[in-house]
Amino acid sequence: MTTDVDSKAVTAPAVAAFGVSKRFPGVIANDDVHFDVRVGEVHALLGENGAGKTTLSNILTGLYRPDAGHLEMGGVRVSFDTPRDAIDAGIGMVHQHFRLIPTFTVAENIALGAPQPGERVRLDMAAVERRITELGEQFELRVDPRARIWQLSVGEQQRVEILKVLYREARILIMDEPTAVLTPIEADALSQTLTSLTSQGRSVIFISHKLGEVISVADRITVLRQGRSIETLDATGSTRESLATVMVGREVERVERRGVGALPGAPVVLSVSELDADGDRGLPALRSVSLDVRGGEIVAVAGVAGNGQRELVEVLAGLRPRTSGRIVVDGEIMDRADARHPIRMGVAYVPQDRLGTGLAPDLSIAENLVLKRYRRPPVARPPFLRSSVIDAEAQSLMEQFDVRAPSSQTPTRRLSGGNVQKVLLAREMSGRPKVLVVSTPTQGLDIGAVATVHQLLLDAAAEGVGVLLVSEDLDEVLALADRVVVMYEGSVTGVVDAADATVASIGVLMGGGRSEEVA
Amino acid sequence: MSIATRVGLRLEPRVDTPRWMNWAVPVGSFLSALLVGSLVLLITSQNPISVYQRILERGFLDTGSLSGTFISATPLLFTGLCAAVAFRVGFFNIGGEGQFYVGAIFASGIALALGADAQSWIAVGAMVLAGALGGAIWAFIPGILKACFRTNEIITSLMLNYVAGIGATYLIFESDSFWRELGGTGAVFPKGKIIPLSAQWPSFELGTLVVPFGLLLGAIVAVWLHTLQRRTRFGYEMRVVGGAPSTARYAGMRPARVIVSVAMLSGALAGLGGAADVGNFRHVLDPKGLQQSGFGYAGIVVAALARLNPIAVVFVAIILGGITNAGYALQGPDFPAGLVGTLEGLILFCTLGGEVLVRYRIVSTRRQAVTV
Amino acid sequence: MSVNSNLFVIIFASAIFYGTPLVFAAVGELLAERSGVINLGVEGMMLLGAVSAAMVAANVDGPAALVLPLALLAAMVAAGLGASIHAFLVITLRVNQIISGLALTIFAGAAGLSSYLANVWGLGKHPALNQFGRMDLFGLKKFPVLGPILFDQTLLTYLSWVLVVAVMVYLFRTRMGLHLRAVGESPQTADSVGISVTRYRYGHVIVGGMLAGVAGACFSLTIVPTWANGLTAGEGWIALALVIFGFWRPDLTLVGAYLFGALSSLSYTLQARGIDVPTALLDALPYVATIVVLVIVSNSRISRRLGSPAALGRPYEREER
Amino acid sequence: SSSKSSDSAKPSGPTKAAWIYVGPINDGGWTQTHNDGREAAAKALGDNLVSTYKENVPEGPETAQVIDDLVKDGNTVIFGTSYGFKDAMQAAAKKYPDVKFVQATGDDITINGASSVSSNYDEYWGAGEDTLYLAGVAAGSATKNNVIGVEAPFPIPEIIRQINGFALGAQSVNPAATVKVVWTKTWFDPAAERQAAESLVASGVDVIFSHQDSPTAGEVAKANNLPWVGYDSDQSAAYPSVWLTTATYNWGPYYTAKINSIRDGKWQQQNYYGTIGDEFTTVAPFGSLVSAETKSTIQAEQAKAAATKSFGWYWGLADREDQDGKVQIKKGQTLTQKDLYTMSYFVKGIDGSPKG
Ligand SMILES: Nc1ncnc2c1ncn2[C@@H]1O[C@H](COP(=O)(O)OP(=O)(O)OP(=O)(O)O)[C@@H](O)[C@H]1O
Ligand SMILES: Nc1ncnc2c1ncn2[C@@H]1O[C@H](COP(=O)(O)OP(=O)(O)OP(=O)(O)O)[C@@H](O)[C@H]1O
Ligand SMILES: [Mg+2]
Ligand SMILES: [Mg+2]
Repeated sequence: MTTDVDSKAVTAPAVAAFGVSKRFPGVIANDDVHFDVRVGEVHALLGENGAGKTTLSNILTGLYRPDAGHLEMGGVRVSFDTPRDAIDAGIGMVHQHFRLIPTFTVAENIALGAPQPGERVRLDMAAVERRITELGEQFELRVDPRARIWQLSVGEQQRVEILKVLYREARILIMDEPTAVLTPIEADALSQTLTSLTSQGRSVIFISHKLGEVISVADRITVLRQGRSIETLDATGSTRESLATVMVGREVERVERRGVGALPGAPVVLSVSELDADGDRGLPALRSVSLDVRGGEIVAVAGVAGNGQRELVEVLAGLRPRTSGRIVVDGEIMDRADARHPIRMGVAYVPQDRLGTGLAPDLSIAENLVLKRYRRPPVARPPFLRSSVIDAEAQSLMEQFDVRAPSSQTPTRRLSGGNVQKVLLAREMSGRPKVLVVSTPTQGLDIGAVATVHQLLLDAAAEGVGVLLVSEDLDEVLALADRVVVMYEGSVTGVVDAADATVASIGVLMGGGRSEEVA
Repeated sequence: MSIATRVGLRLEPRVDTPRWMNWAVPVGSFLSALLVGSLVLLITSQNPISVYQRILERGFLDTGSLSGTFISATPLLFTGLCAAVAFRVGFFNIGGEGQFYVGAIFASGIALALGADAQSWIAVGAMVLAGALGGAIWAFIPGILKACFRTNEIITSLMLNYVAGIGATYLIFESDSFWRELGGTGAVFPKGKIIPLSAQWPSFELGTLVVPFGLLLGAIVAVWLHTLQRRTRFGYEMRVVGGAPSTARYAGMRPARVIVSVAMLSGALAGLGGAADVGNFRHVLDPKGLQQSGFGYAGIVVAALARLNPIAVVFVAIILGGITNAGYALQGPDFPAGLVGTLEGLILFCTLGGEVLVRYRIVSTRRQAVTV
Repeated sequence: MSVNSNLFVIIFASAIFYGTPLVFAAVGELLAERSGVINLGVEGMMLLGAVSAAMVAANVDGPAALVLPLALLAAMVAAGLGASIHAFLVITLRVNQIISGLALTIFAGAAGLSSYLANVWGLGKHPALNQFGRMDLFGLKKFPVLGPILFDQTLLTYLSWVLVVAVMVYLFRTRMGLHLRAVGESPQTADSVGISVTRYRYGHVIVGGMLAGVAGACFSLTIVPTWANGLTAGEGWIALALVIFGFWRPDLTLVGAYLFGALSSLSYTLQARGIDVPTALLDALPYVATIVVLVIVSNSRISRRLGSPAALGRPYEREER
Repeated sequence: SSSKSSDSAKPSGPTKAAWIYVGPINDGGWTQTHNDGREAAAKALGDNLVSTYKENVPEGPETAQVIDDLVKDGNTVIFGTSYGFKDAMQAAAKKYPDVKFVQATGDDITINGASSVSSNYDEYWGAGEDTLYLAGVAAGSATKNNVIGVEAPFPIPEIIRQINGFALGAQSVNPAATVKVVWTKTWFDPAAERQAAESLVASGVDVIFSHQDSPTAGEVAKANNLPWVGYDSDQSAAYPSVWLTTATYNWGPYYTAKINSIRDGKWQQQNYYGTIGDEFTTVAPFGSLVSAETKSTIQAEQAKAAATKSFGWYWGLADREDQDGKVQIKKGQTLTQKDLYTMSYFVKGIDGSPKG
């Protein structure tokens, strides 16, 4: 393998795919994909949900075997039967869903499967830890090698993933949506890391849905659409618009907040005052949180993940007990910690973990659509369920919310991310809620799906529903919200009107600054 | 560098299962089990044809055979339903055995307590309820432990089988309990009191065929269970809780409550089997006989073969009952009893393996492997 | 020695003696479970091991030093074969692990293959000619109190200690052990770093089965010591409970095995001393105690950190979602 | 014993007879000895007998199915060898009047009279307590500290009377001997049987009597170098150094005679209780520990027993008190079979509860 850095253009591509195809039952995930990554470049893969980016990465790392086509590294044809082969060839991947073992330490995770010179049998943890510290210094990726993964923040976990790849001395790093779960600050740090990697002659394959980020980080961009490689472009000279068009194959409407907000005199549909609650580890996670949402208003809760947003929505959904405080929904006091109570009071909730918490993946779309209404007529004629009603409602909801699936009997497990989110929203809206609580509704969705989801939220607000939007994506927050509530370490550090807010001003509050400092 | 074409087989998940596979696969795997069985029989110098013929005759076709098969099938039907309903929600109740015993204890107890003067339908009805209650109570323990403390139900329900067995033995062998017959031959060998005639469950005669009330009851319960699972709110809750517990909580269901209810339902079914055992066949609490039979464990096999479908459990129980019944006809000086169990195990393995075909397609992978 | 200190010694020594097969079986199951595979076929595999060992012991003439290792080997091979059926069904064909394991016990169990083989081989008529007898290791038996407890045991017991230490080292001090734990916690992760999930699972399920075979051999070569139908009398199930009891750690599992060994003879010991306790309660004690301990264990704080391997019971397929 | 003649015709071809076993034929105990008896009968009867068996048959509804099958196969004599088969055997006797049903350890004729069962059904068993009395003599002579340990399955009259017989035998040569009883609560569980024997040894007994099927107690005896008495099977070859003797049953001759009588058209409904006199119950070969003196004592007693042509010559040798000191058997009294079948007390000198 080549290690020459100097002559990027001359040397053969670090890795290249020729006519790679891969089919899964019912879909062609990769269809005759061609692309090449030069030594020392950041090469972005762009495409809608399901375009085949992850599949292609998994082929490059030996997890999947292509049905057709082949790979070359440094101009030499290679074939990976197992991930081992790809690792040995110098390819490493940071997966979209981290491949880390929560109960293991950082060092154990990194040592996993990696050869240790001279130590075939014995596990020399001290040596591993030393090497991790070294690498951390070198690439500015510092983590405590002895910490357990579950104790780390998402950003730290990602550092571990990158260290894992570097520890194996990978020449080619594949990062599948590395920034999807990072805060802006962490995302910045990551792009620093990328720079230091490429400057050492490593190549990076970078997958993201965030077009601006792609343009700023990547050298070249390959766009995938429905499994096919459409085009490879230089990042310089590309714009969001041009990329989006290539990606989707048509112009994508950009959703803009109409800037109306709550109608004057609209009632407060959700009022939270002095709310305290504990987190999973038994420590206080919410401290005296107060906020109001009025009918027709979109209130965003912004903040770096882990500052109490999750606990807040869980308390509102009745999934977490509060230690003190008051919640009033449309004039009615919510006094029981029990998920049924808020549902009955008209609080709809779209959780962040869509398939794990929001849906029963093995049940059909139709059955999932009645998940919150199965107890009462017309869905139920106790003790029976009326399958005719369930199916008829499913048909009309799927039409109304543009859910694309083979039939209403398809298990939700088989749906794409965007359609999963649409099913969830369809169900929550069909309950005619007074309040809609949504948590990171567009995470991992492509621009088309994002637009649809945003439109649905706006539609809900237009119908007079009070929307509480929890998001880490400040652009999204600013585009949709009427007011922004910023949380830091479990407290509200400020409430600002979206019209007056900027990414910078909210950023300060997210870092723990007080609203006085902003003003 | 070398280029080689490797051809292999791979399992690929099915997108849709064609309807015909639902019956073709069980039948197919059963046939392949017979084939594997033939090999084993040939190795052990038996004639497969005559063995299978004998199974068919003695299990199903000869006059009276089916009646005998129904006797073996009845307890298997109940313990099969017990396992099927629990496994569906991921509650691995291995305790059908003990719940069966407790059902038998309760049912015989109530029959004895009501005495000879009770009206027959009251006595039988009371036994059904008592048996179900007994089983439900016994299954409540692993259920509540799992719901409250996340204690592994496989182990707790299994341990309770032993405890129930010891309890039943205590009642008859080691104490002067209410269940024990102390007079007559009871003074010679410990035995239970025979339940009064009025409490003995009827059997219905259709020509030469004798259908025990217990079997009918089991079939009715199976249909009821099917409806419960497919058509009711509770069935819906069971499916959600079984597949996605945190979604269930999110939707306002109470997973712990559902798990405990299903555990008790499952136990009640096994307990009903114990009641049928006493009411229809044994007419007495017989700890030794109960423990020899191992109906609870066999029920798990029935449920597995029926792919946890209550209606299918009825048929599988009858087929397995027939094989068990015919198994006794087969064994003897040149056909060791262990061979019967071995064949049953093989059938089970083949059927389990065959089920893979319902979920996966076998595709051949033909690809060019290039090695550097 | 006074009768009372004698009693103490006897209880502990017998706890170890009767706990030994449980140690083998439970540590074997532990290895399989650490790889993410539950095998409820322990009882069946033990019986396969027991019958094969008894066959060798009954039919091979020669010095004990030759016959006994051969018998152990036969036990391991037979039980290993049984385990590989389970492995094939659950790893390759992805059959439900609970059901497949039960099927294995039915297939190999007291009314199945083990009984058939014993019948064909005509076993069970005489005590094994070659047995693992008690061995005074390095003359340590003379050591007061601990000597007769620890060092008046059979070679199998000493081997079980070696096994426990070896598996401890293997699990927590070697690369393969780390990989094994990773496979049981997250096969996706293990696979992505080039660890062969399938190979680890097959390997450990089969080795686990082999150890169950040794456990069975403990019965037919030491405790009984001949073939008797269903001679393991449900100990295989206890071994399964011990794995949970021991938090999937060999050392704690050994403690559990000895505790169970002690409890199971308590009823006889008290009866023999004329102590009047309702024996039905005593008989139920080991089982009730197992439940109580499991409840305490599963409810305690530690179980969150030392809990079951996260992927336990779940089949793994690379291209499956 | 009561008897009733029946009028079955003499068969021309071979007789088809079947045995139903509760355990496997190689259980090393009860079932195995019955199967040995079956084989002995087959040998003795040659072409006149076609025999079969069913092993591992559960007691309950399954028993009836097995019998149905056997009758279908043309068997005309069926031996049930476990008490738990009795109800099914009696029911089958009513259902199949042309088939003879012969039930081991049955008690209905003894307790309820022959009229309580149909005439093609009868029962057989033997006075094992008598041979155990003789084994008790060996044990009583062997003990040095006068404590003999007994392990036995369940506290039921059959076993209680056998332990009583054993204890009286021991006391007949060693009045100071006491017998300590531990119940194993299992008919067959080798590991548990071994644990029970060990707990007896630990409590200080120096002779073991194991009223269990498996020979694991012999292992304990051997390890501790203590003399032991087994039950139902001769273990002298396996444990020559510690074996004393035991009671065994001669099923073979009984089965042969029974089938012959049926072939000859002389079926007699019997309530057979075999004795030392008709060599149904025998004392197993002695181990090397039994002294010549003890042997001759035993042989003398054996001759005395044979001469009585009945069972239980020893019960009335003295006033027999139970554990509470109540006289249960008066000196000179002879016990009936019914007395024996319902004996539920331990005689004095036994340490342990007859209630479990
Ligand atoms: N293991 C699998 N089994 C079946 N279908 C799969 C599997 N993996 C991917 N697919 C399908 O293949 C297509 C491509 O999926 P892939 O995950 O590669 O898309 P992607 O571009 O990474 O999308 P996203 O942006 O949502 O991550 C999709 O239709 C997906 O549903
Ligand atoms: N060409 C386009 N036409 C219509 N809408 C677009 C277009 N490009 C982007 N958008 C919309 O703009 C919003 C932000 O776009 P995008 O996801 O590309 O953000 P980004 O460039 O990654 O920036 P950030 O990471 O800050 O969100 C999304 O809602 C997306 O749908
Ligand atoms: Mg992807
Ligand atoms: Mg964006």
